[in-house]
Amino acid sequence: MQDHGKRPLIFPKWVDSLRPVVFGVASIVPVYALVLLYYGGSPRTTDVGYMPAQPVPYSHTVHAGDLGIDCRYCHTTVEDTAHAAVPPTQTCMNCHTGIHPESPQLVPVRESFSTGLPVRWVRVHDLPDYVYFDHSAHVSRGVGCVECHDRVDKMDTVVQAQPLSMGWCLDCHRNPDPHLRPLDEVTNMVWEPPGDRAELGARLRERYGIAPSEDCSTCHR
Amino acid sequence: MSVVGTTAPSADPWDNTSDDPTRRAPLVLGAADYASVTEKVAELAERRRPPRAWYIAFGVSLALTGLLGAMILYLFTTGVGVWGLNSPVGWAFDIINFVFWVGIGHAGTLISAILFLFRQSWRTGINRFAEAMTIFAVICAGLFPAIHVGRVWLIYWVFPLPNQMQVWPNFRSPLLWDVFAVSTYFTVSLLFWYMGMIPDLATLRDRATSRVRQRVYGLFAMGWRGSNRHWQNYERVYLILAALATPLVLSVHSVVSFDFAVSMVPGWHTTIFPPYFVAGAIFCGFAMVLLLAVPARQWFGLEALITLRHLENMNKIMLATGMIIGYAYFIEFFIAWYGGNVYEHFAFVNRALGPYAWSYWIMVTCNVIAPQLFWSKRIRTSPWVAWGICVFINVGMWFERFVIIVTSLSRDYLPGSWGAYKPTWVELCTLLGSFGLFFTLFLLFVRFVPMVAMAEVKAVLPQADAHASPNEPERRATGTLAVEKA
Amino acid sequence: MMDPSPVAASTERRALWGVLAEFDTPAALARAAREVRDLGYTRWDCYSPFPVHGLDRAMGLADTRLPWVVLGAGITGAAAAIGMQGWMNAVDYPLIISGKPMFSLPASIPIAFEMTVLFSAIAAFLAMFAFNRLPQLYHPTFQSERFRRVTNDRFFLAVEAADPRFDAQGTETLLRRLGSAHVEWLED
Amino acid sequence: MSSLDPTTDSGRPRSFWRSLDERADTPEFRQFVEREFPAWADEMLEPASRRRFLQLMGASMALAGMTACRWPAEPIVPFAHRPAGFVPGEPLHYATALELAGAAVGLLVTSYDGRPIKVEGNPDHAYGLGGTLAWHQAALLDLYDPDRSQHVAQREAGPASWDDFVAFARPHFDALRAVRGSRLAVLADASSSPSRADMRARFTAAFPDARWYEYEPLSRDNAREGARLAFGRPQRTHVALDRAETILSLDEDFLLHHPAAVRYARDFVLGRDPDGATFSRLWVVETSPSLTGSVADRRIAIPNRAIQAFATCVLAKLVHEAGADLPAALDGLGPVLDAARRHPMYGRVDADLVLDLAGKAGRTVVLAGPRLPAETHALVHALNATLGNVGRTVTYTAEPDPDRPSHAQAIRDLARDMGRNFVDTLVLVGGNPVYDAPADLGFGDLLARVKTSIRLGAYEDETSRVCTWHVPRAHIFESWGDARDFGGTVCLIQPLIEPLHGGRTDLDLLAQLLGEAPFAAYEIVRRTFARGAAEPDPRAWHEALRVGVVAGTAWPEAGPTIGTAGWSKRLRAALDAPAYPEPGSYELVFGPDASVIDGRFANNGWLQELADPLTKLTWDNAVIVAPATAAEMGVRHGDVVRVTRSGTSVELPVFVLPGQAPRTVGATLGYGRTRAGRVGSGAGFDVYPLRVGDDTAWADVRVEPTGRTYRLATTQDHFAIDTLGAQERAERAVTLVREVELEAWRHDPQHAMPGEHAVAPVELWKPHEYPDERWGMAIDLNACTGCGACVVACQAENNIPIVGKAEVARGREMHWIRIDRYFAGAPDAPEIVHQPVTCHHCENAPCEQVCPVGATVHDAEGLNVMVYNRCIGTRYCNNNCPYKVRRFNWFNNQKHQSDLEVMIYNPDVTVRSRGVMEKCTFCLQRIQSVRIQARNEQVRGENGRAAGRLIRDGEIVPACAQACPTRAIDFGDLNDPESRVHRKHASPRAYRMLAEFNVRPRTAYLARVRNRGGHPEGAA
Repeated sequence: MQDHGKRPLIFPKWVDSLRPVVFGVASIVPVYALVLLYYGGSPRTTDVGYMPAQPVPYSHTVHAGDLGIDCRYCHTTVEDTAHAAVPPTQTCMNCHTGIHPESPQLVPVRESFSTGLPVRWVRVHDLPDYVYFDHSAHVSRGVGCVECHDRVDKMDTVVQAQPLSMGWCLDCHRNPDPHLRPLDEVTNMVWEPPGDRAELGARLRERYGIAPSEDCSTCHR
Repeated sequence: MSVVGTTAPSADPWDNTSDDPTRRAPLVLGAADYASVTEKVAELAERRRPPRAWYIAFGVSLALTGLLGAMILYLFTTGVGVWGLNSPVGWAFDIINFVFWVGIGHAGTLISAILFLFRQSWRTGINRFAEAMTIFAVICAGLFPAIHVGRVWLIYWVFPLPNQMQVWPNFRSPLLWDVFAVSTYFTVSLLFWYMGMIPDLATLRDRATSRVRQRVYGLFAMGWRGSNRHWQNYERVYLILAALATPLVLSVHSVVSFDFAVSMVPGWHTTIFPPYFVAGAIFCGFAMVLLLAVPARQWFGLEALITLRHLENMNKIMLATGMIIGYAYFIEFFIAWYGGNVYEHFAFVNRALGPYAWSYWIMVTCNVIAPQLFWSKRIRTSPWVAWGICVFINVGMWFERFVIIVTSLSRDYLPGSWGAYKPTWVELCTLLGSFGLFFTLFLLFVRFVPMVAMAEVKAVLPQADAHASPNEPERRATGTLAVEKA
Repeated sequence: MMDPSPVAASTERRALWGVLAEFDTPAALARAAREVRDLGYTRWDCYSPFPVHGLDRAMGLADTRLPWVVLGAGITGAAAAIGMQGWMNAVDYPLIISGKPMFSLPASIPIAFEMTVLFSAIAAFLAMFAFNRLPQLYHPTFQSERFRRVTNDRFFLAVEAADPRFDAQGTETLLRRLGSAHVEWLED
Repeated sequence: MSSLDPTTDSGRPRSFWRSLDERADTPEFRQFVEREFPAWADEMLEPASRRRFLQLMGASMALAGMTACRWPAEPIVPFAHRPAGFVPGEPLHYATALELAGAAVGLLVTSYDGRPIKVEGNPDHAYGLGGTLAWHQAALLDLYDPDRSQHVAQREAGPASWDDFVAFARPHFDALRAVRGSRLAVLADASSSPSRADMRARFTAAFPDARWYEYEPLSRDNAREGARLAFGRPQRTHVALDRAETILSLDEDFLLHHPAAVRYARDFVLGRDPDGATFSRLWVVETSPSLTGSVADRRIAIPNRAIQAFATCVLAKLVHEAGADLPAALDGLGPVLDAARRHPMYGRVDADLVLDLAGKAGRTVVLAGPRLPAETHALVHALNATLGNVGRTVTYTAEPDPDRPSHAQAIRDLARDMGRNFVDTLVLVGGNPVYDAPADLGFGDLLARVKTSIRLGAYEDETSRVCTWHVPRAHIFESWGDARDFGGTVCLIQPLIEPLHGGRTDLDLLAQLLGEAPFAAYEIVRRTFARGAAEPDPRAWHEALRVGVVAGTAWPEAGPTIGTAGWSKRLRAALDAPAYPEPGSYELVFGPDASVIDGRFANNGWLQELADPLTKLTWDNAVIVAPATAAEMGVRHGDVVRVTRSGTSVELPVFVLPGQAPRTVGATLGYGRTRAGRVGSGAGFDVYPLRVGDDTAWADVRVEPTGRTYRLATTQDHFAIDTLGAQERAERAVTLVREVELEAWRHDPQHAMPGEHAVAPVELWKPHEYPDERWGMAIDLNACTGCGACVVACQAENNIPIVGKAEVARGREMHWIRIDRYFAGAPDAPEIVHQPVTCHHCENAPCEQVCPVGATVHDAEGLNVMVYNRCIGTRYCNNNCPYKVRRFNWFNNQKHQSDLEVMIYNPDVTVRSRGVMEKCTFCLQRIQSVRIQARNEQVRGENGRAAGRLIRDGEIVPACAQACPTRAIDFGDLNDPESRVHRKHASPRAYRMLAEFNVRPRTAYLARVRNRGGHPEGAA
């Protein structure tokens, strides 16, 4: 009989038992990468919670919360212009000439007041330069401060609470009702809707003639 | 297939180009049996050192690829302004090269798919590296649309990916169609190529002596063992892929032509574009295959597998498509005149007589006049002459895209905004570099992968017929894959 | 070397997988296949360097159902493409573009076509492996030295021990009778 | 993932973040970024997806360092004490004025958080009426020019301070005062400022023996002298172009180079309303094609020297053939007119012209340009008198400062004194005599020899270089001052910003020299305003500041009596002079440049890149040659030629332009500066060296080729066009730029329009509705003079970058609005048309469908919006735009800008990054601000806080429309049947360019109306 030489195996038998594992990994990895990209990359992950240190330990909790000072006392221009102007030092000193005149925390403020040099605050809600947001357009349509800035009256240091991403803006522009309130409640931090918010929102939308636009030109120029 | 030239069978044993319908010319020459085919092909991928020519060619190609990289780096860091573009000429070398390479990329799938469906068994000699060529050409092609955009780091916006902006691509844009067409074409070609290669990889695996080669080829062969139950599914899928790839080939270049046809630029807005582009693609695709085949068969001694008949058939196809192109050039002018649209009319007159007339006449000479030489069988069957003509054809086809894009853009509607275009050295180097990339990939391919489909060639050997018996000569030289009809 | 006896194989060796017979020509293989088929064997297979014409019939293989998978994938691709374009451009974020309709079929055809082809092709490719149980890096036949040539110039027929009508000696003699010069036994 | 989210775990990671934040902002880090990703460096600032990507990478601690790569933390810097009525982020407008060519135009300057960012015309100013020219718009750029001199300098000691200067000046001038200011001289630029006049009076009082000279390279002194000849006393001529039926302009470019150009352009167009009662016919007799010549109905091109003879012949023909009777006062002209009969020009005077002038007492106007000699001006006064225009279409006011010597004389006298070493101290207020004084004076060398020379100048230029002291001059928008307009009305000049580099005004300097300092410009202006009173009446003062003009300060109309004494003989003599230069030589005509005028704007990038209205040339000047003349010289477009005048020669490139008179060539001044700054130095060619002696208007020169060629950067016809293209261009021009004949129009407006009546195209689908507003634009080609003010206004408003000559030559200019210029008719007597082209905001915009990422789409009001931050830069949209109005950022055009330069940006408009497409937005930012304002009021109206309202017509004005001196551009809501733009779209003259492609453009053109009359020579 002729020889039936045996041939060394290239791959041992057990290799084939690895197939399920390999297939599993191969199918999961790309999915995982996509998910990682989407969530890891979204402003919800990267921007929310941005809380830079400010030159003055100004506490909204104290002023807006405990003392209940209306937003517009300091951010005077919010109803008429695009910008909700940060108040001049003057505004601080209106009260703080009398209250805590000696407080060491207020040193930068007093300096600014005397020297006339501004206090350099750090912008927290910082939109890209190609985005044009107009406060007056929203505030005078019954969109409350809380909707974007959250409970500032509970913030010792202001923190970005919302992603302020394009998608997030669109969500509201597509369905404004649950974000509307009567004009005189706009700056009210603790306002609770009487009854169903959406239904109230619908009525307010009628009343204020609100038709939010999804046009690019609304925010980008 | 048109039958032209002398029908007298030549005495030369290496000449299988006889057109005598009563005799079936063999597709594999020399005293070929299975083992010799395997030996001939596999040996190329196994030999220690490839011929010196390979090293020189590879060195040059690699250098050019480096040049390409440098140009792209410069482009990315500085801006599209490093090219000679302007308003009105917003596209030039970038899109010219794209269309050029996509065109090249058509012969491969065409040879493997369409000829397969038409049972042209002579494809077996050339389909493997025609397909390889396709893939490498599409890689080069895909490069250009990607780098031509102004903000390349945002190129992924052309894909419909969910994003925090909640915006989507604009599916009305021909450029987006391109994205889908080209990526689909690349994927399918790759699958087709790889699948066709599995049995041959198995061959290399079984012949391999070193452990590494065994393992590597073994992995890629995926445990192929020539089981007939496998062959059954394999052949069916191969048929299906061919059937899918055939319309795909036509669609891809049609879509590419939509980039122009769908626009309203005079000279672009033409209904004739899709068929005309497809014909052009096949034309220059085959030219490129021949460009590669002639040297390859000589350096690697593959005359027995890539025979004169293969070359001649390709030349015939080039002759035919070349005439389709010529017809298209003519009919464009006719329609421009007959259609009575003043802007279109000027666009074409301007092509032939305007500032870029030189490019137009280069195009006509290379694409319409040069292929006419293929009427002569002598030229069809002399490899290096044909090779020279193919060089012309590729040059001509590149200039065809130049003419279409640059002359049309430089003078559109408002004379006040007419312009001119002149390429910068960056563009020239980038074009050169893309050839470098192409040949680098191709040289690696011929070095490590069986460049002829062994299994398929064996199948067209006379002795491959299971019902082989001396008294049925008609069925000689035919295999399961091939039933050649005259 | 001595021809291994089946008894020995069953005891001191691993289980017998089957017998592997080598043929020189496709014709011989086809002939053998017809015989084996007619004898009613079920768990057996032919091996060849290239697809041998008519061997499917010779082996009596049923037609494959693979194309239906591809058809399904193709339809899915087309539907997905149309759906995606319609939803993204006309439903989720409609934008006025060139004054055209938000969704119109003609403009959606190219992408629909491409995705049909893409889905079908990928499905066909994967189905080929699935139906063939590939990749399978180990197979008993790989133990045979001669089997190397199955990817070169030799033709094989293997009958598995698992076949109900399998009988080591009988099958071997059968295969030898059918013209195989080399028959060997392979363990699992 | 959660590790990415700082909200999940507070405390430690946050401090960790902060530290990284700090690291991310260190200069080293930024340098690292610049070095590592030069391409992305700008992306760091222009927040693209980059930061998101890095944040994600933060998932791996290796790259955690980069997770702090937030775009640079932006500080908020509120006022310490916010001025009353100041609202951060809200633009304010201040009235001021800019003086050019000795007369002011009132302006309103927009200031944004204290930064002037935009200039508009002051609607309350009679000589501006809200319109401007390119120079007024561009003056703003000079304010932020980093090349402006930033400190006092002394020639030996180098940089010095104002105090150093004061320390030197006080004793120096006290000493001079002691010697009554002998050997002291002042050379000042022309100024109409009352305060300057007052200071000058005080100066001459304090230094009786001092000499005060005034010099401008381009002055209208010939007109002064002409009036002196005719009336015995300099008079200023005012014309009412809106009331004229025939206008004969003798080499007068009243649409561009005239102190009252803005107003005259407006009047001229008012007088050519095709639907109005009168429609004037403009005859222009000139040598080099001018803007005015380009809109003429009939144009006659003859050498400059022949124009006087021509005018004489006109008068002669009127008297001899048309029966016009010469006023008795002009009998002295009798012999001249008889002689004129035999003059060759007599035949050239077109019969139509005589018909148009004769028998229309008080309904015609004849003007003469500043290049023409005094006699011509006197003759023109005679013509107007003969035609009975005086007091009706032509009026006179007394010229201020009648006794001053002419500018040419002044500089000559000064040079003589300096040559004789009579001047030890020379104060130069503005100007740039070393560059632009008559070349034969060798002013530079003389000045260098003066012991003490004090230069007040905005730049350390050619002149400052050779002065012992240089004092930086405050920019007009940094200055207090005043100026008179062409009619004498005083305009107040108030600063919008503190001098950026501590510059001083001329008033400040003079006050210093007079020892009045620190008493400064502000007080001086108030003192002048008070007219002797101790304090100006506060109400009047504030009103004047608000409005910008001081009411009731216009000069009274004068009724001078004309005479012929002294000049009729000269006129007669002049008739014998040849009308053409002798063979072998050509008449070179010097002219002001449409961009840099006399060189004062040489360092202004906006103006350098603004195409010349006729040649479309940027960044250069050239010698203008008619095609026939070029053939005769054997030179081609772009060839460099040597132009020689009596030994001095200048080499400059040839620009072949139809319309230049035969045997003549033209060249503009103001180029070839050597010390203008980074922008202006080396741009173009200096032709002042050829401008010697007294004849500053023209000179006979020899022109020979050098064999070299030069690359001229034009924004149109970027390359020499072959005959095939030229034919096609001519054929297309008539369909793209439509014209109607006045006769045909008057006869039947409905069918006057040439060209096919477009068939309404079939709609394949239902077009989109635009129920609210449908913004649209109308451009009246009959009103457009092609001056280019809109181009610069748009550039200023929309942060459009300057790309430089090389890029323009490549065809990469960035202007959002361009003015296409086409020639029609014979090359020797061409008709010229101007057509502003900007984005048409097509409703079926071809650009939109081809964008793969939907970066350009329509909004609900049908605006074609370009979303920069979505654009990936495929350039497909521009390829597919039939109007080619899109512009691509080939490079990062902001890369190397200093903090000073970026201050000019309009914060309401995104600054485009590299690699994105941009185009006209119809000034979207202006639309938005108005809309938001209106909607706010509307909503609040419901709460009874303000009256609800909709947007009013004319409330939104794009920058181009606002700047246009002739109101050629209208913008508004096409849905509002009352809106101006809607009415214009409805006019029978309205047509849409390339409408046949059913792109449905929102911009309509109104056909230009031709009023050639008679049988025009060389009409198309």
